[in-house]
Amino acid sequence: MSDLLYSEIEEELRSSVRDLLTDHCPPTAILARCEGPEPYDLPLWRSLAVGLGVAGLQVPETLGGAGASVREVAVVLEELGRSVAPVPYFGSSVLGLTALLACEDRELLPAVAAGELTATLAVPFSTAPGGPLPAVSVGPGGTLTGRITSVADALPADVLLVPAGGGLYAVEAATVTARTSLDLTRQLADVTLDATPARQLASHDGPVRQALLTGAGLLASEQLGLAEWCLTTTVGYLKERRQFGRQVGSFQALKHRLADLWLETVGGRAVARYAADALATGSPDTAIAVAVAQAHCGALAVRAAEECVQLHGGIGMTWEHPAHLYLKRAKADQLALGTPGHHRNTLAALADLPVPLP
Amino acid sequence: MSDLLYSEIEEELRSSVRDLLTDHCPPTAILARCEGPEPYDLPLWRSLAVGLGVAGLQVPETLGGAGASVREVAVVLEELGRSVAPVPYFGSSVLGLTALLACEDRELLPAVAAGELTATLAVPFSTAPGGPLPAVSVGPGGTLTGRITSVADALPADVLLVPAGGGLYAVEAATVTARTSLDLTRQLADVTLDATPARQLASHDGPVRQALLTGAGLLASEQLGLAEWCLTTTVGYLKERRQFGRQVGSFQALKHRLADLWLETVGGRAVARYAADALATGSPDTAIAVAVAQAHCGALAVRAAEECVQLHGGIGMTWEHPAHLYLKRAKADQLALGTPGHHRNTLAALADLPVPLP
Amino acid sequence: MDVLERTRALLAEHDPAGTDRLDFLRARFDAGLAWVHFPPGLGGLGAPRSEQAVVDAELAAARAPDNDPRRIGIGLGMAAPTILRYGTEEQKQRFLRPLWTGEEVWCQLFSEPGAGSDLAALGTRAVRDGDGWVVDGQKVWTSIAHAARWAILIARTDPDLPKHRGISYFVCDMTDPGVEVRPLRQLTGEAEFNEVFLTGVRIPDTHRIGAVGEGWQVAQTTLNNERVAIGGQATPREGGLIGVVADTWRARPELRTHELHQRLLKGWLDAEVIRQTGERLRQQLTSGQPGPEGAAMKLAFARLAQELSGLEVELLGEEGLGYDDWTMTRPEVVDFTGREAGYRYLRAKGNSIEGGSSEILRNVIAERVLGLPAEPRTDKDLPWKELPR
Amino acid sequence: MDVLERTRALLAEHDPAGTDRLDFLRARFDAGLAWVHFPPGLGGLGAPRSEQAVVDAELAAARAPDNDPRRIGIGLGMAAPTILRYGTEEQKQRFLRPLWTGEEVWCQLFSEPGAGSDLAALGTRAVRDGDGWVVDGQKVWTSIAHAARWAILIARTDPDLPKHRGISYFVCDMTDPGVEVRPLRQLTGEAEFNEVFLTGVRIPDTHRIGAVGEGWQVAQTTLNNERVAIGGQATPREGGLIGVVADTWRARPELRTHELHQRLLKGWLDAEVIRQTGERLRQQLTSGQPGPEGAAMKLAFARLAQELSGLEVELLGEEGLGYDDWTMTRPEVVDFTGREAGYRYLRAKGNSIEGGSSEILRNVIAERVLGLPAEPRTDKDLPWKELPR
Repeated sequence: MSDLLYSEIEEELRSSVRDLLTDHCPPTAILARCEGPEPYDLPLWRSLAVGLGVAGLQVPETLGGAGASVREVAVVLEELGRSVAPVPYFGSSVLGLTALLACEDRELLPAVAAGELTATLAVPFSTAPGGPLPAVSVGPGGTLTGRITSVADALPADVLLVPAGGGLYAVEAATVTARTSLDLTRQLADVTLDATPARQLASHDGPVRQALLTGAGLLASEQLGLAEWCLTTTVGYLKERRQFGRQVGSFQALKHRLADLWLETVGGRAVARYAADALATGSPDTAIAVAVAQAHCGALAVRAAEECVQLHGGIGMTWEHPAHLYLKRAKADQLALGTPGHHRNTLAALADLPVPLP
Repeated sequence: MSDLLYSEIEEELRSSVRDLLTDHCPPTAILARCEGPEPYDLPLWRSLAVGLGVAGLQVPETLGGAGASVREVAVVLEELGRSVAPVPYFGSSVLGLTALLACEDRELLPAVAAGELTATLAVPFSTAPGGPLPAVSVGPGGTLTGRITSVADALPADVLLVPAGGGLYAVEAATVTARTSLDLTRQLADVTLDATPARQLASHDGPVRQALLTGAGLLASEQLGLAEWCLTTTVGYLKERRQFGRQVGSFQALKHRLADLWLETVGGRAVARYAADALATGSPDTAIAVAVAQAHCGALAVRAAEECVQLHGGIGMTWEHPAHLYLKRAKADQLALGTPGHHRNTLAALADLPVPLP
Repeated sequence: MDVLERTRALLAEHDPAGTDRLDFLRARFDAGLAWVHFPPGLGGLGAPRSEQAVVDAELAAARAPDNDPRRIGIGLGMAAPTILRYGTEEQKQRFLRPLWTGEEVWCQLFSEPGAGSDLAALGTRAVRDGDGWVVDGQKVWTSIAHAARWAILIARTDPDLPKHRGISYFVCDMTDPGVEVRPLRQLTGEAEFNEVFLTGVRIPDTHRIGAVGEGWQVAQTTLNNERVAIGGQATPREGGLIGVVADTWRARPELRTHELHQRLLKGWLDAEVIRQTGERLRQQLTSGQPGPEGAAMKLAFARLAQELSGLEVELLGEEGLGYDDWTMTRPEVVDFTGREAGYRYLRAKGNSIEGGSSEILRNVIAERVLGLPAEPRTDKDLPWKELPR
Repeated sequence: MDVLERTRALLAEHDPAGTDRLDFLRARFDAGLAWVHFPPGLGGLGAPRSEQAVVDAELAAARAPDNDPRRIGIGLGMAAPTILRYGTEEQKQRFLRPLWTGEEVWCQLFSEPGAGSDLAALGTRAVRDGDGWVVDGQKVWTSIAHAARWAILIARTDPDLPKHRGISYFVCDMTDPGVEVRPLRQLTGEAEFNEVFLTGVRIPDTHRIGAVGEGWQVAQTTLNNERVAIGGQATPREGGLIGVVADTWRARPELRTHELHQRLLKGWLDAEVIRQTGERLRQQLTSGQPGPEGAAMKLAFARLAQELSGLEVELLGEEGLGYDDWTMTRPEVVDFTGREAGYRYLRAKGNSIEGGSSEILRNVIAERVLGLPAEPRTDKDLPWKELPR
């Protein structure tokens, strides 16, 4: 079986990412930013991508990256989930780079891997790995026309990777319009292409499919980090808060719920690690690993965030308390790249559990 | 909306049935009987059917019954569920009489309504109201040939009501073989017909379908009574049992679980009453009422019995403690006349919630 | 004359088409047709509660104006039954008529930042001062405070007594200069609730409800009625959230999957079980004093609302990723169906916190209904001022 | 010489085909290949626990006999680690070898009718008598007692101390005439467990494990190992109950419905999550001393087993109404897969009770892993004899 633990290098990477986020991304700053004109924290993104150099962890050094693997990407995602940081890492370093690495065209790769250019994959964020792609037509001279809704991390992107005509194209000059989003920390946008100039990167859908599968698998690590923040924060609050002359955390009904949540979180850590390792090693078990991880962690993050709000009582319902940022991210992540129900259903074919006949 | 309460007459009926069962059907007696040669308590059945006169509550007085309705039958079933009494009331007075009342042929009705003759419907107990019926062929001279497995209350029955050739037949001389059953208090049997003489009661499947629908709806009342026994017994035990220097029932995690179970039980009472009333009045909402009641109460009884075993700890796992009789009855009832899943699925058509296209 | 005849007489004397809304409502109150189970002279006839439906149906058919009950829900559902049970004759005469007509809106000053589930731990002080009281403290989770004329208030009048015994119950004038109302924004973006700061607020002793030190007992009536008000209305089949989700399901075949279908069927079933349970509860309620069953209904309702609203967002897929509007507003009523799925999802989270959290309600059921023993308590007999905080 | 070389040497000296089973097992023990992480001289080599897999694979390939580990699970999983940690050198030398070879079967005398979850409340007395102890009391839920040579036993040696401090830990000779074993029939029909009545049983002081009064601490090692033994084995994908249910699903298309399909997919998912969680736990366990994660695995396993066995009965429909056999037998091991669905359904109910109930395990996780405060306790410091019962 694969290595489900964290290496020393991975733990060091986690520390430096966590330190940066702790210092530069407190919940108050996120709240202050999310309704303003700049919902993304681009200085933070620069510090992370260029300063810490995590933009292209999984890209070979020869192509301008760090020569690690998506196991390390997953560690970064855990920390980003823990802080719900408004940076376009998922769009650029996960979806974007996975697609670019699967294209023969290497022109954009070094700049995106170095964090100098921010990319994203132009599909609705709800697109499942095997799901339908938006209808974008390829016109004369390779220009693109069409509309792609609810794209994650498109607002701060320098380049959009657009699936069209069965292939993949790079677009730099699309019209990108913000959409009011449930998730305040990863705001979606609509992309409009109207005979927009584009450059073909691949003539088949392999890169898109690979990006969606990798995205679904690694999103589990973000969801895990988010769930852990919710659990830790709730446990901390319940140790502090007193009602009926006792710490609220001494009430057995709450203790049992948190024990169950912890158990789910422990499971989440195992399956998120297994999926990251499968993706990193190209394991033949990757499709099952991704489905299992996303089905479990998609539900885990929502449950953890819902328990966090509930067990904080009234204070957890307020705008000032960060719990809602996690709830919104968790619920949006549950829809992203296929719902838990979708991923469970893919197990029907992958694990030979046939669908009933009509 | 229909009357969901109990009338004074219904409460009096409940008292007399409960008194009889308390006196003559303690758990020790059921346990002693269930592995012996007489798994049914026929003297008790006689006291109940003839002595108390509840065999034909819903049968008009002109036809030898008590002139009440299935609302009163439901009250008897609640008490029988509460005591898991090994009597063939469900087979004879619910399935049997419902079928007979729907036949034009009235010959058997008075004797069954009076408790002088015990009947049952010869279908597998797992048959859902709209489900397939066993293949029994009608031969020359109206004899029947076929095999019907897992029939409830066939062991003590004097007459079997056998669906065959699209109609319904009365059979007195079938071969009935006991089957080792999960439910120790309502043991099933296989019925073998080999050119067996039979008398036609109806030439269409109306009576069978009516019996199955009524059975499914009224079984909810048995399940309700069973769930209430489990809840009450568990609460009583947890008030007595001490661990860690406290009554175990003062532990909040258990209190919350029992509060949730109580809430489900309160719901069970409402839906079981609604179904009984709909069946009694021939309401146009009957199909939905039955599906809702059986979907809810089938799951309720199992959950209540499972919690009863769990919260009794080790003692609940022993053969000597009656909890297992309730667990086995509850699980068997869950399969009887359509599972909760089956009944929920019927709501797709009844409530216009269409099934997804393949 | 039965209630139907009285209603027809009211309509004959005050044609709704030609009568001012407020005049009509006052006339209805004076005719005893406001809440027929209230005593004569206080808007009622001492009739069974069930006869209200006859009045309401007849008036609705005649297109008579109503008192906008959702806006004045706290007055109708909580303040009124409490005043009726514990108020003096003068208090009943003074408060109930304008409360019912909606001329005077009521709000509730109970919860505090440090006293939520453990409401009896509250620290807002009311100090005797001549023929009245001076109140200082902070309240929270107060809906419609910014539009309210009066508040029901509980405050600590004796910190030397154990916490349940040193509380008294008052009517507080929200126009007093010491009352400051600040909007409290929620995770939905709205500020449906307020924080209320009380600084030297003067309350005449004639505005005390019940005896000094008996406020906790009086508040139980308010809280039991709150739970019934929330969970106890009659609803038709598919009333409420399930209707919204079922309609989306019917209208949008492209969204359907078997996984969602199974959850929808379960949600529909649960909604129907709760509906029938509520109906049975109403048939059982012959007296006006609701018991712990109200708590059960609220608990079931909160769970269902959260289940269904979560399902709805998932059903919508890409649309579920959006949100209609984060702008901060101060709505006077909660509008579950007038907004989009994301709002419902977030707002439903409050259902298991506000008006008694689901955890507290489970305690109530376990102890009051099932008779299970209370947990060991150390805070019940200590003087309030000595409690650990 | 590494463990593989040692294993090959063992096989070279003792050809499994031509060696008596017991002689082979003794030779394996003496070669340090029984449990390689045990110390040399006690069946081990002081090697990392992970190297055991190398030995086992090599021996299995050579068709060497094993020690029937399921039958002697209590000895291997609970008694042995406890003796290793707390036993004297003489005790280790006396007990471990025949324990491992299976020559001497062990059972566990811990639970009592009045001390289940609250094991520390146990009332079985051990009274000092010369160079030994005399034990009187009743134990329950003892598997394989009727075949056992030895038992690990906890008994109260000082009723004047608080309950956790007056307990000592012994090895009890099951052939002592004061030991009476009675079968205890379970809801499955089987008597897999026993009640054990102890009447004037003499135990030499040399059979005490750990200091007098430290029995509770010693028992923690036993119990933590019990939980790991239950939840900690490596399983292949679809190992265990899910494989049985999935095979039925594949073989019986006529039983399939969408409702059952959704539950099956969820069960398959959960089984795979637990499998990967167990694998990660094993990768983390570098020392031999398991922590509370074992509790977590047992909790998850019990829930899954109950979910899947309930589903299996429903999936089978009419067949689920039957039962294979109610005859009372006294099996030495639990055979989940060798019997029918109804048996699995009933037997799985015990998974959340035996060896630490799921409720106790949740307390353990909440307090020891999450650091949540303990509930108020009144029984911890009182002398045992003064506790309310």
